[in-house]
Amino acid sequence: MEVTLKYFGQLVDVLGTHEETRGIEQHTSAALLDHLKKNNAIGHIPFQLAINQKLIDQDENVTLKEGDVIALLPPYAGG
Amino acid sequence: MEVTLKYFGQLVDVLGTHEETRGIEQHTSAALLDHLKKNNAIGHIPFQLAINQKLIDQDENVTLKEGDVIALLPPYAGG
Amino acid sequence: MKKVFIEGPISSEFIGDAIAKHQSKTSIGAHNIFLGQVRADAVDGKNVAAIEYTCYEELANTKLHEIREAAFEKFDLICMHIYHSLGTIKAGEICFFVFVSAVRRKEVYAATEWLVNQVKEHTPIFGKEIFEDETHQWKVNS
Amino acid sequence: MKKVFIEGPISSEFIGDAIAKHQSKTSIGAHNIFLGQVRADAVDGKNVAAIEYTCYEELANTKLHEIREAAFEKFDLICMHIYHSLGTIKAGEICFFVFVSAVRRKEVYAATEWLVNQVKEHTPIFGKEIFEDETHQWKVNS
Repeated sequence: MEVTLKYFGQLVDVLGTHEETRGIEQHTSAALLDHLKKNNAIGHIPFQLAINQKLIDQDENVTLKEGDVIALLPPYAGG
Repeated sequence: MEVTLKYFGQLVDVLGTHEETRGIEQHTSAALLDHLKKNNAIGHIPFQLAINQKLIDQDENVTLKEGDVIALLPPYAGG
Repeated sequence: MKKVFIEGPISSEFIGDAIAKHQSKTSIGAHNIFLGQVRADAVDGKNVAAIEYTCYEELANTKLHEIREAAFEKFDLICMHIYHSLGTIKAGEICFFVFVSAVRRKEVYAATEWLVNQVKEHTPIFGKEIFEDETHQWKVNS
Repeated sequence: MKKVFIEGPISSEFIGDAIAKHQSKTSIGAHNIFLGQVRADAVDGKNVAAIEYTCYEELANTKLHEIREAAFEKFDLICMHIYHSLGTIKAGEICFFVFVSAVRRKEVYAATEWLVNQVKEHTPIFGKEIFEDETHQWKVNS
Protein backbone atom coordinates (compact mmCIF):
# COMPACT_ATOMS: atom_id res chain seq x y z
CA MET A 1 0.00 0.00 0.00
CA GLU A 2 1.02 3.58 -0.51
CA VAL A 3 1.90 5.86 2.42
CA THR A 4 3.64 9.20 2.88
CA LEU A 5 6.88 9.16 4.85
CA LYS A 6 7.99 12.43 6.45
CA TYR A 7 11.57 12.84 7.65
CA PHE A 8 12.88 15.32 10.21
CA GLY A 9 16.14 16.58 11.66
CA GLN A 10 19.16 14.41 11.02
CA LEU A 11 17.08 12.04 8.86
CA VAL A 12 16.63 14.81 6.27
CA ASP A 13 20.41 15.25 6.19
CA VAL A 14 21.04 11.56 5.66
CA LEU A 15 18.22 10.80 3.23
CA GLY A 16 18.35 14.08 1.30
CA THR A 17 14.57 14.50 1.30
CA HIS A 18 11.81 15.78 3.62
CA GLU A 19 9.01 13.61 2.35
CA GLU A 20 8.21 10.84 -0.06
CA THR A 21 5.12 8.90 -1.02
CA ARG A 22 5.88 5.27 -1.70
CA GLY A 23 4.65 1.72 -1.49
CA ILE A 24 5.45 -0.35 1.60
CA GLU A 25 4.99 -4.08 2.27
CA GLN A 26 4.58 -3.82 6.07
CA HIS A 27 1.08 -3.75 7.56
CA THR A 28 1.88 -2.72 11.14
CA SER A 29 3.90 0.06 12.73
CA ALA A 30 6.15 -2.47 14.51
CA ALA A 31 6.99 -4.24 11.25
CA LEU A 32 7.65 -0.93 9.50
CA LEU A 33 9.85 0.33 12.35
CA ASP A 34 11.79 -2.93 12.26
CA HIS A 35 12.25 -2.58 8.50
CA LEU A 36 13.36 1.07 8.75
CA LYS A 37 15.87 0.29 11.51
CA LYS A 38 17.54 -2.22 9.15
CA ASN A 39 18.21 0.56 6.64
CA ASN A 40 21.96 1.18 6.87
CA ALA A 41 21.63 4.89 6.12
CA ILE A 42 19.36 5.65 9.09
CA GLY A 43 19.64 2.59 11.33
CA HIS A 44 22.13 4.28 13.66
CA ILE A 45 19.87 7.30 14.31
CA PRO A 46 17.36 6.97 17.14
CA PHE A 47 13.85 7.94 16.08
CA GLN A 48 10.19 7.32 16.87
CA LEU A 49 7.16 7.18 14.58
CA ALA A 50 4.10 9.39 14.46
CA ILE A 51 1.22 8.09 12.34
CA ASN A 52 -1.25 10.73 11.16
CA GLN A 53 0.17 13.12 13.76
CA LYS A 54 -0.19 10.67 16.62
CA LEU A 55 2.96 9.46 18.38
CA ILE A 56 3.39 5.69 18.52
CA ASP A 57 4.80 4.34 21.79
CA GLN A 58 7.78 2.00 21.72
CA ASP A 59 5.65 -1.03 22.66
CA GLU A 60 2.56 -0.03 20.68
CA ASN A 61 1.65 -1.76 17.43
CA VAL A 62 -0.71 0.01 15.05
CA THR A 63 -2.22 -1.36 11.84
CA LEU A 64 -1.20 0.74 8.86
CA LYS A 65 -3.55 1.71 6.08
CA GLU A 66 -3.39 3.23 2.60
CA GLY A 67 -2.64 6.95 2.67
CA ASP A 68 -1.21 7.08 6.22
CA VAL A 69 1.21 9.91 6.91
CA ILE A 70 4.11 8.40 8.82
CA ALA A 71 6.65 10.75 10.39
CA LEU A 72 10.12 9.64 11.53
CA LEU A 73 11.12 11.83 14.50
CA PRO A 74 14.67 11.91 15.88
CA PRO A 75 15.28 13.18 19.47
CA TYR A 76 13.77 16.59 20.16
CA ALA A 77 16.00 19.59 20.69
CA GLY A 78 13.67 22.54 21.27
CA GLY A 79 14.19 25.27 23.83
CA MET B 1 22.05 63.45 74.21
CA GLU B 2 21.21 64.50 70.70
CA VAL B 3 20.31 61.96 67.99
CA THR B 4 18.69 62.03 64.55
CA LEU B 5 15.38 60.22 64.19
CA LYS B 6 14.35 59.15 60.68
CA TYR B 7 10.75 58.16 59.97
CA PHE B 8 9.45 56.03 57.12
CA GLY B 9 6.19 54.94 55.52
CA GLN B 10 3.11 55.37 57.67
CA LEU B 11 5.16 57.08 60.39
CA VAL B 12 5.81 60.03 58.06
CA ASP B 13 2.06 60.33 57.49
CA VAL B 14 1.30 60.35 61.20
CA LEU B 15 4.19 62.52 62.39
CA GLY B 16 4.25 64.89 59.42
CA THR B 17 8.05 64.80 59.13
CA HIS B 18 10.77 62.58 57.65
CA GLU B 19 13.52 63.40 60.06
CA GLU B 20 14.30 65.37 63.20
CA THR B 21 17.35 65.92 65.36
CA ARG B 22 16.48 66.10 69.02
CA GLY B 23 17.56 65.35 72.56
CA ILE B 24 16.56 62.02 74.13
CA GLU B 25 16.84 60.80 77.72
CA GLN B 26 17.12 57.08 76.94
CA HIS B 27 20.56 55.46 76.79
CA THR B 28 19.67 52.11 75.24
CA SER B 29 17.71 51.02 72.19
CA ALA B 30 15.29 49.01 74.37
CA ALA B 31 14.50 52.01 76.54
CA LEU B 32 14.04 54.23 73.49
CA LEU B 33 11.79 51.68 71.77
CA ASP B 34 9.72 51.40 74.95
CA HIS B 35 9.41 55.18 75.10
CA LEU B 36 8.44 55.49 71.42
CA LYS B 37 5.81 52.75 71.73
CA LYS B 38 4.11 54.82 74.47
CA ASN B 39 3.65 57.71 72.04
CA ASN B 40 -0.07 57.71 71.26
CA ALA B 41 0.45 58.96 67.73
CA ILE B 42 2.63 56.04 66.63
CA GLY B 43 2.15 53.41 69.33
CA HIS B 44 -0.35 51.45 67.24
CA ILE B 45 2.00 51.14 64.23
CA PRO B 46 4.39 48.18 64.20
CA PHE B 47 7.98 49.23 63.54
CA GLN B 48 11.56 48.20 64.17
CA LEU B 49 14.67 50.32 64.76
CA ALA B 50 17.83 50.62 62.70
CA ILE B 51 20.71 52.41 64.38
CA ASN B 52 23.32 53.86 62.04
CA GLN B 53 21.91 51.68 59.25
CA LYS B 54 22.06 48.49 61.28
CA LEU B 55 18.82 46.71 62.11
CA ILE B 56 18.22 46.07 65.81
CA ASP B 57 16.63 42.71 66.62
CA GLN B 58 13.55 42.60 68.85
CA ASP B 59 15.52 41.13 71.78
CA GLU B 60 18.73 43.09 71.18
CA ASN B 61 19.70 46.02 73.38
CA VAL B 62 22.22 48.52 72.06
CA THR B 63 23.80 51.42 73.92
CA LEU B 64 22.97 54.71 72.23
CA LYS B 65 25.46 57.51 71.75
CA GLU B 66 25.49 61.16 70.77
CA GLY B 67 24.88 61.66 67.04
CA ASP B 68 23.33 58.24 66.36
CA VAL B 69 21.00 58.04 63.36
CA ILE B 70 17.96 56.05 64.47
CA ALA B 71 15.47 54.95 61.83
CA LEU B 72 11.93 53.81 62.63
CA LEU B 73 10.92 51.24 60.00
CA PRO B 74 7.31 50.04 59.59
CA PRO B 75 6.63 46.70 57.81
CA TYR B 76 8.25 46.43 54.40
CA ALA B 77 6.13 46.42 51.26
CA GLY B 78 8.56 46.18 48.36
CA GLY B 79 8.06 44.05 45.27
CA MET C 1 -4.74 28.03 18.21
CA LYS C 2 -2.17 30.60 19.26
CA LYS C 3 0.85 31.18 17.05
CA VAL C 4 4.03 29.82 18.65
CA PHE C 5 6.59 29.56 15.86
CA ILE C 6 8.50 32.62 14.72
CA GLU C 7 10.84 32.68 11.73
CA GLY C 8 14.26 33.87 12.96
CA PRO C 9 15.37 35.05 16.40
CA ILE C 10 13.00 36.47 19.02
CA SER C 11 14.00 40.13 19.35
CA SER C 12 14.19 42.05 22.61
CA GLU C 13 11.63 44.47 21.12
CA PHE C 14 9.19 41.59 20.60
CA ILE C 15 9.60 40.63 24.27
CA GLY C 16 9.21 44.25 25.39
CA ASP C 17 6.02 44.57 23.32
CA ALA C 18 4.62 41.35 24.80
CA ILE C 19 5.19 42.80 28.29
CA ALA C 20 3.60 46.14 27.34
CA LYS C 21 0.44 44.36 26.11
CA HIS C 22 -0.19 43.07 29.64
CA GLN C 23 -0.27 46.47 31.33
CA SER C 24 -3.98 46.89 30.69
CA LYS C 25 -4.66 43.68 32.65
CA THR C 26 -4.72 45.19 36.13
CA SER C 27 -5.58 41.94 37.89
CA ILE C 28 -2.03 40.70 37.16
CA GLY C 29 0.45 41.10 40.01
CA ALA C 30 3.32 38.90 38.82
CA HIS C 31 4.91 37.89 35.53
CA ASN C 32 7.59 35.29 35.02
CA ILE C 33 9.55 35.00 31.79
CA PHE C 34 11.94 32.31 30.63
CA LEU C 35 14.25 33.02 27.70
CA GLY C 36 16.40 30.43 25.97
CA GLN C 37 19.50 31.92 24.33
CA VAL C 38 21.79 30.10 21.87
CA ARG C 39 25.14 29.39 23.56
CA ALA C 40 28.48 29.48 21.73
CA ASP C 41 29.39 26.09 23.23
CA ALA C 42 32.83 24.71 22.41
CA VAL C 43 32.86 21.12 21.09
CA ASP C 44 36.28 19.64 20.25
CA GLY C 45 37.77 23.12 20.02
CA LYS C 46 35.11 24.51 17.66
CA ASN C 47 32.44 26.99 18.75
CA VAL C 48 28.73 26.77 17.95
CA ALA C 49 27.99 29.76 15.70
CA ALA C 50 24.25 29.13 15.32
CA ILE C 51 21.45 26.60 15.69
CA GLU C 52 19.14 25.90 12.79
CA TYR C 53 15.71 24.92 14.12
CA THR C 54 13.09 22.95 12.21
CA CYS C 55 9.91 21.32 13.46
CA TYR C 56 6.98 19.10 12.59
CA GLU C 57 4.62 22.03 12.82
CA GLU C 58 1.22 20.23 12.74
CA LEU C 59 2.20 17.81 15.52
CA ALA C 60 4.01 20.56 17.44
CA ASN C 61 0.91 22.76 17.43
CA THR C 62 -1.24 19.88 18.70
CA LYS C 63 1.23 19.16 21.50
CA LEU C 64 1.55 22.85 22.43
CA HIS C 65 -2.23 23.13 22.62
CA GLU C 66 -2.32 20.16 25.01
CA ILE C 67 0.49 21.66 27.12
CA ARG C 68 -1.33 24.99 27.30
CA GLU C 69 -4.61 23.37 28.41
CA ALA C 70 -2.81 21.27 31.03
CA ALA C 71 -0.98 24.33 32.38
CA PHE C 72 -4.25 26.23 32.91
CA GLU C 73 -5.61 23.17 34.76
CA LYS C 74 -2.52 22.80 36.90
CA PHE C 75 -1.68 26.42 37.77
CA ASP C 76 -3.78 29.44 38.64
CA LEU C 77 -2.73 31.67 35.73
CA ILE C 78 -4.24 34.70 34.05
CA CYS C 79 -2.33 34.21 30.83
CA MET C 80 0.46 32.30 29.20
CA HIS C 81 2.45 32.69 25.98
CA ILE C 82 4.97 30.40 24.33
CA TYR C 83 7.15 31.37 21.36
CA HIS C 84 9.87 29.35 19.63
CA SER C 85 12.12 30.28 16.74
CA LEU C 86 12.52 28.37 13.49
CA GLY C 87 15.41 28.87 11.06
CA THR C 88 18.95 29.96 11.86
CA ILE C 89 19.48 31.55 15.28
CA LYS C 90 22.97 32.85 15.97
CA ALA C 91 24.82 32.45 19.28
CA GLY C 92 23.60 35.16 21.66
CA GLU C 93 20.17 35.36 20.03
CA ILE C 94 16.97 34.27 21.74
CA CYS C 95 15.11 31.20 20.40
CA PHE C 96 12.59 30.40 23.16
CA PHE C 97 10.27 32.68 25.14
CA VAL C 98 7.83 31.48 27.81
CA PHE C 99 5.70 34.15 29.50
CA VAL C 100 3.38 33.44 32.43
CA SER C 101 1.20 35.91 34.38
CA ALA C 102 -0.83 35.46 37.57
CA VAL C 103 -2.52 37.44 40.32
CA ARG C 104 0.16 36.51 42.85
CA ARG C 105 3.79 35.56 42.48
CA LYS C 106 3.59 32.14 44.15
CA GLU C 107 2.13 30.42 41.08
CA VAL C 108 4.37 31.76 38.37
CA TYR C 109 7.75 30.17 39.09
CA ALA C 110 6.62 26.54 39.01
CA ALA C 111 4.37 27.21 36.00
CA THR C 112 7.27 28.61 33.96
CA GLU C 113 9.60 25.74 34.85
CA TRP C 114 6.91 23.17 34.07
CA LEU C 115 6.09 24.78 30.72
CA VAL C 116 9.73 24.99 29.65
CA ASN C 117 10.23 21.30 30.49
CA GLN C 118 7.03 20.22 28.75
CA VAL C 119 7.87 22.10 25.56
CA LYS C 120 11.38 20.64 25.50
CA GLU C 121 10.15 17.13 26.14
CA HIS C 122 7.02 16.93 24.01
CA THR C 123 7.40 19.29 21.07
CA PRO C 124 8.95 17.88 17.87
CA ILE C 125 11.57 20.57 17.33
CA PHE C 126 14.96 19.67 15.87
CA GLY C 127 18.19 21.63 16.16
CA LYS C 128 21.31 21.53 14.02
CA GLU C 129 24.30 23.11 15.75
CA ILE C 130 26.38 24.85 13.11
CA PHE C 131 30.03 25.48 13.97
CA GLU C 132 32.17 28.41 12.87
CA ASP C 133 33.79 26.23 10.18
CA GLU C 134 30.33 25.30 8.79
CA THR C 135 30.47 21.71 9.98
CA HIS C 136 27.50 20.70 12.12
CA GLN C 137 26.12 18.26 14.67
CA TRP C 138 22.55 17.48 15.71
CA LYS C 139 21.54 18.79 19.10
CA VAL C 140 19.86 16.42 21.57
CA ASN C 141 18.11 17.79 24.67
CA SER C 142 19.65 16.56 27.90
CA MET D 1 27.29 49.22 44.00
CA LYS D 2 24.77 48.65 41.22
CA LYS D 3 21.87 51.06 40.85
CA VAL D 4 18.57 49.41 41.86
CA PHE D 5 16.11 52.23 42.43
CA ILE D 6 14.37 53.88 39.50
CA GLU D 7 12.13 56.93 39.78
CA GLY D 8 8.73 56.02 38.31
CA PRO D 9 7.54 52.83 36.60
CA ILE D 10 9.87 50.34 34.90
CA SER D 11 9.02 50.57 31.21
CA SER D 12 8.79 47.62 28.83
CA GLU D 13 11.50 49.34 26.73
CA PHE D 14 13.83 49.35 29.74
CA ILE D 15 13.25 45.60 30.16
CA GLY D 16 13.76 44.99 26.42
CA ASP D 17 17.03 46.96 26.53
CA ALA D 18 18.24 44.98 29.54
CA ILE D 19 17.61 41.75 27.59
CA ALA D 20 19.36 43.10 24.48
CA LYS D 21 22.48 43.94 26.51
CA HIS D 22 22.94 40.24 27.31
CA GLN D 23 23.09 39.05 23.72
CA SER D 24 26.85 39.59 23.52
CA LYS D 25 27.32 37.17 26.44
CA THR D 26 27.31 33.95 24.45
CA SER D 27 27.98 31.71 27.44
CA ILE D 28 24.43 32.40 28.65
CA GLY D 29 21.85 29.73 27.77
CA ALA D 30 18.94 30.71 30.02
CA HIS D 31 17.43 33.89 31.42
CA ASN D 32 14.66 34.14 33.98
CA ILE D 33 12.81 37.37 34.65
CA PHE D 34 10.36 38.24 37.40
CA LEU D 35 8.18 41.33 37.03
CA GLY D 36 5.98 42.77 39.76
CA GLN D 37 3.02 44.72 38.43
CA VAL D 38 0.74 46.98 40.49
CA ARG D 39 -2.70 45.35 40.84
CA ALA D 40 -5.96 47.30 40.90
CA ASP D 41 -7.05 45.37 44.01
CA ALA D 42 -10.51 46.11 45.38
CA VAL D 43 -10.63 46.92 49.11
CA ASP D 44 -14.07 47.68 50.58
CA GLY D 45 -15.43 48.46 47.13
CA LYS D 46 -12.63 50.87 46.17
CA ASN D 47 -9.92 50.03 43.66
CA VAL D 48 -6.20 50.67 44.12
CA ALA D 49 -5.25 53.28 41.50
CA ALA D 50 -1.52 53.41 42.30
CA ILE D 51 1.14 52.58 44.86
CA GLU D 52 3.53 55.26 46.05
CA TYR D 53 6.87 53.65 46.95
CA THR D 54 9.48 55.17 49.25
CA CYS D 55 12.53 53.54 50.81
CA TYR D 56 15.40 53.99 53.24
CA GLU D 57 17.87 54.08 50.40
CA GLU D 58 21.18 53.77 52.31
CA LEU D 59 20.01 50.72 54.27
CA ALA D 60 18.25 49.28 51.20
CA ASN D 61 21.44 49.47 49.14
CA THR D 62 23.41 47.73 51.88
CA LYS D 63 20.82 44.96 52.11
CA LEU D 64 20.63 44.57 48.31
CA HIS D 65 24.39 44.28 48.15
CA GLU D 66 24.29 41.47 50.74
CA ILE D 67 21.48 39.73 48.85
CA ARG D 68 23.43 39.94 45.60
CA GLU D 69 26.60 38.48 47.16
CA ALA D 70 24.63 35.67 48.79
CA ALA D 71 22.88 34.83 45.51
CA PHE D 72 26.19 34.46 43.67
CA GLU D 73 27.37 32.14 46.48
CA LYS D 74 24.18 30.11 46.42
CA PHE D 75 23.46 29.80 42.69
CA ASP D 76 25.67 29.28 39.65
CA LEU D 77 24.80 32.50 37.83
CA ILE D 78 26.48 34.54 35.11
CA CYS D 79 24.68 37.73 35.99
CA MET D 80 21.87 39.19 38.01
CA HIS D 81 20.01 42.50 38.04
CA ILE D 82 17.46 43.92 40.44
CA TYR D 83 15.43 47.08 39.83
CA HIS D 84 12.69 48.60 41.97
CA SER D 85 10.58 51.69 41.39
CA LEU D 86 10.22 54.64 43.73
CA GLY D 87 7.46 57.23 43.48
CA THR D 88 3.93 56.75 42.17
CA ILE D 89 3.33 53.60 40.09
CA LYS D 90 -0.13 53.24 38.57
CA ALA D 91 -2.10 49.99 38.42
CA GLY D 92 -0.84 47.96 35.45
CA GLU D 93 2.64 49.47 35.60
CA ILE D 94 5.73 47.49 36.56
CA CYS D 95 7.50 48.32 39.84
CA PHE D 96 9.89 45.38 40.33
CA PHE D 97 12.24 43.65 37.88
CA VAL D 98 14.53 40.75 38.77
CA PHE D 99 16.69 39.36 35.96
CA VAL D 100 18.88 36.27 36.33
CA SER D 101 21.10 34.60 33.69
CA ALA D 102 22.99 31.31 33.75
CA VAL D 103 24.67 28.79 31.46
CA ARG D 104 21.85 26.27 31.90
CA ARG D 105 18.22 26.67 32.78
CA LYS D 106 18.21 24.51 35.92
CA GLU D 107 19.71 27.24 38.12
CA VAL D 108 17.62 30.20 37.10
CA TYR D 109 14.15 29.41 38.45
CA ALA D 110 15.14 28.93 42.09
CA ALA D 111 17.52 31.89 41.94
CA THR D 112 14.76 34.22 40.75
CA GLU D 113 12.27 33.05 43.37
CA TRP D 114 14.89 33.32 46.12
CA LEU D 115 15.89 36.84 45.05
CA VAL D 116 12.30 38.07 44.87
CA ASN D 117 11.61 36.75 48.38
CA GLN D 118 14.83 38.18 49.80
CA VAL D 119 14.17 41.63 48.37
CA LYS D 120 10.61 41.63 49.70
CA GLU D 121 11.67 40.44 53.14
CA HIS D 122 14.85 42.39 53.76
CA THR D 123 14.70 45.65 51.82
CA PRO D 124 13.20 48.69 53.61
CA ILE D 125 10.71 49.71 50.94
CA PHE D 126 7.34 51.16 51.92
CA GLY D 127 4.19 51.28 49.82
CA LYS D 128 1.16 53.52 50.11
CA GLU D 129 -1.83 52.13 48.20
CA ILE D 130 -3.75 55.07 46.77
CA PHE D 131 -7.40 54.47 45.91
CA GLU D 132 -9.39 56.04 43.11
CA ASP D 133 -11.01 58.48 45.59
CA GLU D 134 -7.53 59.58 46.81
CA THR D 135 -7.84 57.88 50.19
CA HIS D 136 -5.00 55.50 50.99
CA GLN D 137 -3.82 52.58 53.08
CA TRP D 138 -0.32 51.31 53.84
CA LYS D 139 0.63 48.10 52.10
CA VAL D 140 2.12 45.26 54.14
CA ASN D 141 3.82 42.32 52.40
CA SER D 142 2.13 39.01 53.10
